[in-house]
Amino acid sequence: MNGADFEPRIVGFLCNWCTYSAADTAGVSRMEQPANVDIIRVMCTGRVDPVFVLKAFAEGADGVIVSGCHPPGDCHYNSGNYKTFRRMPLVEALLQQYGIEEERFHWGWISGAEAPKWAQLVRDFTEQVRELGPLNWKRELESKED
Amino acid sequence: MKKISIDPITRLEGHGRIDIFLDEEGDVANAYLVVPELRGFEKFAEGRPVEELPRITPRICGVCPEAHHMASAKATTRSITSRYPRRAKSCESCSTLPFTSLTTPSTFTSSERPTLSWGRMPRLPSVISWAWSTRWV
Amino acid sequence: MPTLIIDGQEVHAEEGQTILEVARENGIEIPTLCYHPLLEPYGACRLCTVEVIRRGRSRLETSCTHPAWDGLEVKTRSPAVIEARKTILELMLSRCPNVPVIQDMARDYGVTEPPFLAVDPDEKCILCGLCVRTCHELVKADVLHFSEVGVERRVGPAFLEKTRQCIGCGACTIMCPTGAIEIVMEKDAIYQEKPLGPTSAIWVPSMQAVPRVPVIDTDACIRFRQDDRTDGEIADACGACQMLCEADAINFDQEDEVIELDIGAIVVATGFEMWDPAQLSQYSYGQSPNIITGMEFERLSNAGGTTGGEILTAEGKIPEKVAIIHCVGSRDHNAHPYCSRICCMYSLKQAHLVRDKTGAEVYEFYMDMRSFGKAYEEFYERVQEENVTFVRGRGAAVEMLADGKLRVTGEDADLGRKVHADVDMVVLSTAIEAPHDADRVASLFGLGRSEDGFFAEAHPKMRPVETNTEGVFLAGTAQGPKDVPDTVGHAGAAASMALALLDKGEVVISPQTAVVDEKLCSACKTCLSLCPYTAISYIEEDNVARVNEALCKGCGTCVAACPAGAITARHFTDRQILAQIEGLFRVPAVEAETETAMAEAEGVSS
Amino acid sequence: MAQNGKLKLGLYWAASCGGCEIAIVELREKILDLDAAADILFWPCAMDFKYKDVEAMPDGHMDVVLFNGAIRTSENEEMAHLLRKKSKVLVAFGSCAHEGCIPGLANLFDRKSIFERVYLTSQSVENPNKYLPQTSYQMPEGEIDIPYFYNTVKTLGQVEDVDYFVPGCPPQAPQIWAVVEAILGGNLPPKGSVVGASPDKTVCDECKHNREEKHVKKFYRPHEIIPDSNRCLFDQGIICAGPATRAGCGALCTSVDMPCRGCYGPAPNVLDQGAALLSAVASVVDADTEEDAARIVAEVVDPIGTFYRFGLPASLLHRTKLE
Repeated sequence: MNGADFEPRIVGFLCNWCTYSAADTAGVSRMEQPANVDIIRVMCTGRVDPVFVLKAFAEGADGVIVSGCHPPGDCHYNSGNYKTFRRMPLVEALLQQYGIEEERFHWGWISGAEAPKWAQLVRDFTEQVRELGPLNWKRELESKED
Repeated sequence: MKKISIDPITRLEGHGRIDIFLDEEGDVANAYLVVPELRGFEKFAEGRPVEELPRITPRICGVCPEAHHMASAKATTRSITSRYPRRAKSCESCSTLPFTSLTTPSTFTSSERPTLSWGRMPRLPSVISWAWSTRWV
Repeated sequence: MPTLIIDGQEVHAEEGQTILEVARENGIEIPTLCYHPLLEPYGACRLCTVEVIRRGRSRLETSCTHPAWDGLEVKTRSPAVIEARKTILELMLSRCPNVPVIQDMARDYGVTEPPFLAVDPDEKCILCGLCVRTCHELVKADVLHFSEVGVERRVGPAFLEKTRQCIGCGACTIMCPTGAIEIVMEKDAIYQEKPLGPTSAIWVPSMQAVPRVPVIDTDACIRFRQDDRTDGEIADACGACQMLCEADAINFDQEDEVIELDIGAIVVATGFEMWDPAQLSQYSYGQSPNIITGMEFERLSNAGGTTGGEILTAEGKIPEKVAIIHCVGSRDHNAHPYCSRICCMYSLKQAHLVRDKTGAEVYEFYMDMRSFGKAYEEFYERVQEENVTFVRGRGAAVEMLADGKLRVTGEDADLGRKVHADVDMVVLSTAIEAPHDADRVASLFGLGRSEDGFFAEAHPKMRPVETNTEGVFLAGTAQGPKDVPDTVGHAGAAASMALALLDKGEVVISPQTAVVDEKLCSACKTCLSLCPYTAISYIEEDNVARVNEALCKGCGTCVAACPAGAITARHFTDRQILAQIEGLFRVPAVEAETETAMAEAEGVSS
Repeated sequence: MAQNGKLKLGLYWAASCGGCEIAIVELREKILDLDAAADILFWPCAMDFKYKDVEAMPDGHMDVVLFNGAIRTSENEEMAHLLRKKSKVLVAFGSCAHEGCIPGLANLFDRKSIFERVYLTSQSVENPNKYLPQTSYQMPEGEIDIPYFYNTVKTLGQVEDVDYFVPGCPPQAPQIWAVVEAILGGNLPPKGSVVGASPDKTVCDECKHNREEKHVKKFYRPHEIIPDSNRCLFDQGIICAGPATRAGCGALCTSVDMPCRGCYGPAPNVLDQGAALLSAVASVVDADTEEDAARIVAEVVDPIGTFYRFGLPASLLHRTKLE
């Protein structure tokens, strides 16, 4: 199921104020982007518990995006994104130890005014994950368990 | 050939089975001790921070965790430094004491068993240093 | 109450007054040089000599020292008095032939030429001791003394040596009747900090200050600095302002105090700071006194300023050519990328002022003329008509030429080539920026900051006055660069929103708040440092963390961090989000059924 | 219950170390009370019963089976199924059965690499013919078989329906006795509950160290710091699993200034103990730039070993990716 046949499933945790509104604008502005990213809106990336990322992979996501407001000053809640940039490097290290390629996990900043950047990220990330092929954690785990 | 399995062997720490093969006469032709258990500490200790080993290796055996704990604690200490405080050394030497206290009751109460020679008991200075260290540590 | 007769007029005196005081109170003029109402009389110059008749006996006395006793008769202009003063002035003029005040006085008494040849024709000191008394009694620095005796007698610091006791307060120069003392500027003098010249230690912040109350610069005031100047030896130095203030308004014991108020709304109007053009070396700011910022130009052209409003170069000359450079630090990726919005208009005004006051040629180096406000464009046109030379293009660099002129180099975008102007004065229209401690204010009030460093409004279009902290509003340049009309409008809006909030008496908050399940909380205190609104606090008596829902904005940071899973984000609970994730990867039942049905149907058909 | 009114009790160890058995012996004189209240029908470590005896029992014969040890081999799993069938109440006893425990760290590797390390490259092994375990082997006298060694360590709950979980490595004696009393008294909580531990709090609740607001500038490894016995270890930059670990042990480790390792498993409302601990640890890093934050969290050298020391098999991802 590699290459062109494979449609990656990507979960995006987006902050309500920046990247979610960028994604909204990208949609409203008819910017071209693949439909592989399923967005889960949170009020702030500071709300993104690492367990959400793990859960997404465990459920079968091929890639995960966490994106919010640019630090230092862009955060609607002042410093929610600070907690994100403290947590996510560790999540990244954890995922790598689990054997999940770092290309499958993206965290970063896209402000409400950067709709084209969001569309670009979706395009690039989808291709990046497509190249890696399916992760399919749950099924792989069951089939290779014994 | 007839096979008798003693499955599992009991009243000791660890998993085991004895497969006994009998020949036509009913005599034991051969017997095999089968150990059906493996957890792989040798492998998964790899990649752990060295100071974690004193808390990983005791799970090799829950009956004698002391021995594993002390072995890895000593190894860890020596891997980090060759100079360490006297008191730490005292703690190390008192480590056999709980083991001894675990076995000594049997040693002295069971008449069938040969008593342990004093040579295998902890040396007196260690006991003193242990007593000293527990009062102050 | 003593009653006495001065020049035939019956006058009443207070107990303890001197004749001079009584005379002056009653409008009778007696000349003095060494007298000052704040100081003890000394009777050195003897010009106040009057004829005092007591019990029929007439004597010449100095009126500044003689008590106004009851029953005295005083004559201030009797022939004996006039003769005595004339002699005094003759001697004085002989000592100091070139002091105008002595010359004037002497002329009044008919003395035009000094009878004796002066030892030193430049001598100005009459040894009246007014300065010594000022330094001793008023300033209490005790720097000035008389030294030597006889003809060698003179005034100066002990052993005539420089002393750190003297801070150059200048009180002696003000007091000296003959102008014999000058303040000499030294390189490290404190005045150097104030580039437009010395001021006293007590001043009104600006001509337009409201309220118009003077402030004391405690870093410069002798009274406040007495300890580090005099090693604490002198108590209550100076205090001249206190002695002189008729309203008794000066209180040296006043200190900053913290006043706690319970308030319902806050308007943050912390304003802006001027960007320091020394950060970009191409403008050579600080290297020549004739390169000044727009703000310094305002001070220069202000009628209350040091030049009385005259536009002069540092050399005191009227400039012939002036260059004004726009966008210094604004619209510049090496400084601030944003437009400071006010500079175009004040630069035009300053160009107009230069033209109006000096007639100098003015060059305006501008990138775009942003005259966007009401009547702004009309003003721009007017300044154009005043023959100001507008050069479209950034003024790129200022360099000092050997002849003292300043060369401004820039690109004329209209001509498409490099141009330069050699001028006498350069005015840099510097950017305005967020105050350097805006981050502290932001964390104090829980405000966000936009990329430019100014405080972030709740929404750039729809809610430009509110912030994300309920009840905190922004006014003026705290939110971003604004000119005066915009600031007034913004501030008015902030005030009315604050009033509306107070009038309503209640606040509406978002329901997306965090809540602690206190049963599950073990008070690990992980969450406490995370809340940007300090909405979580540790409750000692219950040994749990608790969220103040009035402060909580519902960002959910604490929820994600709580290692015990004790905090829930209302409307964004873990269960809700995890269910969303699960939902993404579960084939919906209906769809699955349809798929099975279709597969079956296919199986049947084939 | 048996006719004599005594509880029929079974105990079994799967992939375990025997520490849970010792923990029961730790009941000391109370073990006599246990003996008085219960007939023990199966306990390989202490009494001589064979698997055949268990197989011979009618289904649901034993009232309670305390099952410790993880599911490492096919034999472990078969025993789990067997004991489920023969018992009324199956209790996952101890950290291994509850969440995988230390042996669960083997989920960082697979069967092949473990076999290679243990049987081929280990310095204390001489195996010139490079024999590796095989599930069956033909000896001259006949066939000998051993169980199949799984790639992945599983918890009891992952292979069988479990009634109750008793956490801890090992479960503490007072907690065990509380469970025994609850069983004898018949007042057990709803099925699936964790018993023998605090129903709601975490280790911090029992820990005596003084906690403050946390701002961690550096993470210390034990040999880099002498901790202040009065201050919270986590506050001092020592990663302590206490905040993310269910209470019940009495904060044994922290009482001697060793950070909690998390053997009592996640707090009641937490899905994944490691993720919860990771989030808490990273959140309090005192860094205001991305570079500082990345530098400080990089001091956590072994994220899985740190955050999932006892619970990797029970975590959301269970194990590392298999090739």
